[in-house]
Amino acid sequence: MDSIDDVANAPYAIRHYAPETLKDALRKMFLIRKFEEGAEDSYTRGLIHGTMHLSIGQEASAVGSCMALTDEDKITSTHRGHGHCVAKGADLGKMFAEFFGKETGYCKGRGGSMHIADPGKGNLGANGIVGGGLPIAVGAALSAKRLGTGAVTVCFFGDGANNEGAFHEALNMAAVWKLPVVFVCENNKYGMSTSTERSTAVANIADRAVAYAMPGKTVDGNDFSAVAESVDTAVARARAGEGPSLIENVTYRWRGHSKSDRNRYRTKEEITDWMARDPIPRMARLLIDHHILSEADVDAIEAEAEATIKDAIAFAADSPDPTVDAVTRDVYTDEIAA
Amino acid sequence: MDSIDDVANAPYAIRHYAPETLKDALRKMFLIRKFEEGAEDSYTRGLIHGTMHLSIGQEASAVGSCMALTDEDKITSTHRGHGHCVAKGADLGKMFAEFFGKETGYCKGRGGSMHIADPGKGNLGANGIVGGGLPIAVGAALSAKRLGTGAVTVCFFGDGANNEGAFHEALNMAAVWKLPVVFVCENNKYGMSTSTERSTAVANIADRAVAYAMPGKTVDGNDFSAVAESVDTAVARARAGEGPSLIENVTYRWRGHSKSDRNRYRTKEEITDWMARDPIPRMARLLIDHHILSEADVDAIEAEAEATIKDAIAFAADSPDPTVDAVTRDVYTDEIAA
Amino acid sequence: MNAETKIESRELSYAEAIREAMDIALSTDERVVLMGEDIGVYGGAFQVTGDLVEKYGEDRVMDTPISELGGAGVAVGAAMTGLRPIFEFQFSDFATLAMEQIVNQAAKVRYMLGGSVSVPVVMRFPAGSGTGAAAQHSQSLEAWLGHVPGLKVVQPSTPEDAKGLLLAALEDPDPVMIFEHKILYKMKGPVPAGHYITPIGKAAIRREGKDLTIVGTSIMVHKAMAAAETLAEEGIDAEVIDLRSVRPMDRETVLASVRKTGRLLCVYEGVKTLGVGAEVSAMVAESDAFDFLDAPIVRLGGAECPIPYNPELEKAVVPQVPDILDAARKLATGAI
Amino acid sequence: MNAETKIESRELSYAEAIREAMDIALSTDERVVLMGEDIGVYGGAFQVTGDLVEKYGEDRVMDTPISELGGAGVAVGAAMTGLRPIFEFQFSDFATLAMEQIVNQAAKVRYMLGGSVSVPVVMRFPAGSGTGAAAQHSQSLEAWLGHVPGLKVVQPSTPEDAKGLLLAALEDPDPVMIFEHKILYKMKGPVPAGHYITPIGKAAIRREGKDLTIVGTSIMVHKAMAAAETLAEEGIDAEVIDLRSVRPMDRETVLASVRKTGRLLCVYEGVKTLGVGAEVSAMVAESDAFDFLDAPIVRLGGAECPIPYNPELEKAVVPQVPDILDAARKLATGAI
Ligand SMILES: Cc1ncc(C[n+]2csc(CCOP(=O)(O)OP(=O)(O)O)c2C)c(N)n1
Ligand SMILES: Cc1ncc(C[n+]2csc(CCOP(=O)(O)OP(=O)(O)O)c2C)c(N)n1
Ligand SMILES: [Mg+2]
Ligand SMILES: [Mg+2]
Repeated sequence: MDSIDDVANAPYAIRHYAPETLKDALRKMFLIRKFEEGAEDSYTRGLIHGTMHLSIGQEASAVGSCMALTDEDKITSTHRGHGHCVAKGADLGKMFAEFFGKETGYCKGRGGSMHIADPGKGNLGANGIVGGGLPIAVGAALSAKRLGTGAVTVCFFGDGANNEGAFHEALNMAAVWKLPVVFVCENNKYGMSTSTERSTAVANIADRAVAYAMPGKTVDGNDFSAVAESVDTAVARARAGEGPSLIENVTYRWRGHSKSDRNRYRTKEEITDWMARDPIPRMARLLIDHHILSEADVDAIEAEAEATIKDAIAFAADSPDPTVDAVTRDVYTDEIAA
Repeated sequence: MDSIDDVANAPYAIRHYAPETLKDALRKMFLIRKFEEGAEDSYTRGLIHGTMHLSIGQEASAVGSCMALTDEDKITSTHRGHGHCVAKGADLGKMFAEFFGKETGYCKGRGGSMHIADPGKGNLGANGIVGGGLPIAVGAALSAKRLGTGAVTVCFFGDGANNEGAFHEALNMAAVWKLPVVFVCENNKYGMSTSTERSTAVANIADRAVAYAMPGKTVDGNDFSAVAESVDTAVARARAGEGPSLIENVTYRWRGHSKSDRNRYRTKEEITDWMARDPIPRMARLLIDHHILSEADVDAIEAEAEATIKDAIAFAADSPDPTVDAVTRDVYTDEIAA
Repeated sequence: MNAETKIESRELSYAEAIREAMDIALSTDERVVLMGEDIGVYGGAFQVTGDLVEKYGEDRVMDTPISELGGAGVAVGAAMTGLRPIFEFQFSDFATLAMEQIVNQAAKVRYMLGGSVSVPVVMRFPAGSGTGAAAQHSQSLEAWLGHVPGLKVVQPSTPEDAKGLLLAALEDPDPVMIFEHKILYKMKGPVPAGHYITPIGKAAIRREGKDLTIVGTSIMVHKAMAAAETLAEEGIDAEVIDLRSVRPMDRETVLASVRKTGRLLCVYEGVKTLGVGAEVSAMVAESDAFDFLDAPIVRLGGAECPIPYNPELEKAVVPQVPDILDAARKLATGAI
Repeated sequence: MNAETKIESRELSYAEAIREAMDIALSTDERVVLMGEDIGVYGGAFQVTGDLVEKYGEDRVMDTPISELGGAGVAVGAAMTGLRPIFEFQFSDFATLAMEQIVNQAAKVRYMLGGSVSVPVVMRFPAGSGTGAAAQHSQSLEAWLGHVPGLKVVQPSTPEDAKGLLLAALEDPDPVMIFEHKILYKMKGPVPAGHYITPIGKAAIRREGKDLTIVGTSIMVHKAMAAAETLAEEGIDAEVIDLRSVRPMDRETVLASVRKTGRLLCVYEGVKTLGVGAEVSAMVAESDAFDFLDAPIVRLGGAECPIPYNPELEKAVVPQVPDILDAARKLATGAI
């Protein structure tokens, strides 16, 4: 029997998702890639102020980790958060508008890349503080448990964040209180320039799950299906009231940490190696091999993503700047004289 | 062959220490007990202001953990630090004087019970902040390594402290940099009223050593010999440049957390049970059984400890108060007009 | 303290008043949870939560592990998603561990997100010296949080306000930080029964006077009142203002008083330099009330040193009634 | 800036001047180590450490894990036991994670221990807005640390001072906190070669004048100087003081100037309420210089909001030259 057509032995993603769902996942991966490329290009063209952290190469982790989530479920994200935001269903125009500092952006131009959030879709926000989202995710899970909403929180963070005290405190509390949260560590090997070997005392970050008596799993983070399988399992566990898990998606960022990166801490070979493990063609190949999409379908999805991003950028570029007079608006819910 | 006289099978302490050393260890254990009782009594008599945290019941952990240390080696201690201080060779008069807020005290009356330190003997100080000493201990170990002093640091902390972010960050850095530090967790089952079961996601705190790829060991903290064996091994490892270890001394505090404790979180039986496992008679028995001391010797050591404490209290009581005029002295090394 | 406007009023301690506020909140709003170290069966380090856990259970009165950063962050996340947490720091000094979540998250989330989320978290900080607990357990750090836009920061000085400000904080959609003075926990005073609110951002005139204005915060209000009694006997008529709210600060009440008296003394326990009184002084000095000033603005704040252990030293480093008397006399008689 | 007293002086950027100070320290004192996130091969987030790791190796220029509390605490412990660490926060905002070790330990250890130990640690805080990094990467928190006895807190505004204050900090036996402004890193200015010291606790008069005193901190000194040029053309002669040191604060220099000019404007980037200018104002208002004041004391500080992302908003929330001009004109002409 042709193993590709042996559904029982097919990868998890093929067995578990409807074709439309898989197609949408691929679409989101393309959207992330194109978003990041569009951001980079806009930066080069001087349309973006400040800094940005691109997640090119990490698309499978973002999208795969959100497969089991509805709009009621929450995520907390990081400084490298565009992918998570797209995966959780954000509007690309509002994302770009925020990036461009516009009034029409998700944060009305007040937050920028590091603070894009979409509470309506359950995205509690990127975070400029490494590890800042971890306790917040636990808080969201506490709300879900107390209010009985059934919602699960997926908490994204990087390998670097796993050495923050906040990681330890958050995982411990989540475990003690058996809260519905899934900790997803995107281990892209470096926190800025510092490799996990030079900063983290364990071989796999998932090994630290032992310290919180929760399941821990290290996953090929560029394999959409593997990510989805692990996180889905953890989400199901959380939803069933069995408590938190720690999933480590091993992946790689193709670009520098941010625009100030001279890339002195890793070799060209390492980067090229990882680029060869691009999660997007891999996902496309999976869907083609399993007759879910044709090559032409994939090309069409990519082209459509490209067009969406183009439109989003145009929307953002054409949007008005916030008015300076209102700069202290939204500090408080009810305006006060401070 | 009488197993008691079979030196090869004798407990570690008997095999490894000279009789005088063992006698001194027992003496220190008695001194700690009498110090704490004297402190309690002084408190009741209104001689002590503020709060205090007594370590009655934990004497084997304090003394056993310092056996391999010289005055060059450092310790960092906690709010429950009298025992560590005595174990590291402090002057009892100066300790009581500090407790009484006197100018002759270790801190000239500025620190009190929670800040007693004796840098000359390598005691970097008690600490009012739970977990506060952990990074400091790592810093002391870093100094030793960089300056090549060969010194080791023993870092005491409680079970409660192991849930602070500082614990995680400190152990990780010590491991990554292979520093000469031994983390000694005194697990007395409760952080204030909160049991480890209700606050700590793992069964044994030493299990968390896995998260830092360092040796971890859970020890009967009321067994002097077991404590000494484990910590001595860890100290030797540290001194040999092989990096940190985590030792968990399981013990119990007989008294309430502090004077404000209504003792509602544990049963009378539990307390009585643990009192039956008193580390001091156990140590005395060990030395008697191995013909190192006679019963009379033990009584004499106890009586001597009692006398020492009496003298120390008298010294403290007779000492002058600090002068109020000099209250801002010692904020800075060189006096400045702030 | 307008007790006459309230239906019923009993004598309660400051701690009891706070507990009553939490009790009301827990019983009327399911979203309210208490979080903190040893606030359950232990009743809190200062017995403020007392036996509430017996009434509401461990799910509503939650003992946290000793994890201030994480605990505060959990409260922030919970507040963003539907709960109304009241987070107790065991001592305000331990807020040093949680400044990240308080300042970078709680205070800024709403603004950074363009107003799409509010963070209705209440945090309680037992503060101040006088317990013999020395430098790491006696600080008054309200000035730090008063410096942070996005937060509201209050310092109740009476049982009535302790209850009313906590209930106000719970109705506030934004993060409110309450600095409680440990030495006040046992102080008794009239407290209206039932639900009422002490508005955040309003100072209270505790005593009217015409010769000088004393602005006090927290426990210093009581010391200022005691001093004012003595001053009155000496023919000096002091107006005593209880600042109550550090952020927002009640500019109008303070300025109106200074316009009337022409003399200002600020008394606060926090370290003098960059303490709350610095802002009170600067606020007046830049206002139109400046023109009414007949003398320099005097500040009595904490000494420029950590809080020492020895009880005499401990007293010496924060303003006491004789210090206030001394400063007020000089100020009123033109000796400054 | 008394360059004439120095043997040799080159143009260096503020970042280069700091690096040179660290280079001198590393080469002359074995006890000196640099610690921080990505200060090694990356050269620091703002390229301040640059290539020092190549010269001194990873044992002296240590990349820490992303662990601000622990890292700062390691520096404190190392300083207590013989090293002279210079700890770099990647952004001053992350000090919120390390306040425990800075405030409860570094600042208080010496006092709590009755003087038996000193803590000669230096910490560097890249601070301020202007980089488009928004609310969690743009704060000016020097007022917090200025409120803490036991610390010394400085804000160099020039390359010369950036070097001189760092070298002074290294010779200081106590903890010194240096707030560097990110936007100044690329600013060039004359820097004497070799070892010299800029004394901690001394303000600098950057421009003498008789009509009003402008006390500025950090980058605001440059904006004040620019404003003073324009004012001079209009016949208003401003004295510009660079405060340099928040703790201890140079009372005498400020008071002497106010006694001369009778008018005071404080300009600082931190949030206005309870920012450094509050202390400057209060210090003057309680001094004998009060009697010399001809007008209210004006403060220009950061707006009461987090730093926004959009560049126009970002500029709007901190004082700019036109704001200074406007305030100075009103103050000098009696319109305030
Ligand atoms: C508390 C804190 N420390 C340091 C930084 C600066 N910083 C931003 S991202 C980053 C690296 C984070 O590494 P990791 O968590 O692995 O995420 P990645 O960038 O690799 O996605 C650092 C050090 C920060 N933003 N917050
Ligand atoms: C950061 C901090 N949080 C809370 C406290 C209050 N506190 C003092 S001791 C203590 C319990 C500590 O438990 P553990 O570490 O197990 O030590 P033990 O008292 O049992 O010896 C607590 C909560 C503190 N001093 N510091
Ligand atoms: Mg990473
Ligand atoms: Mg304990």
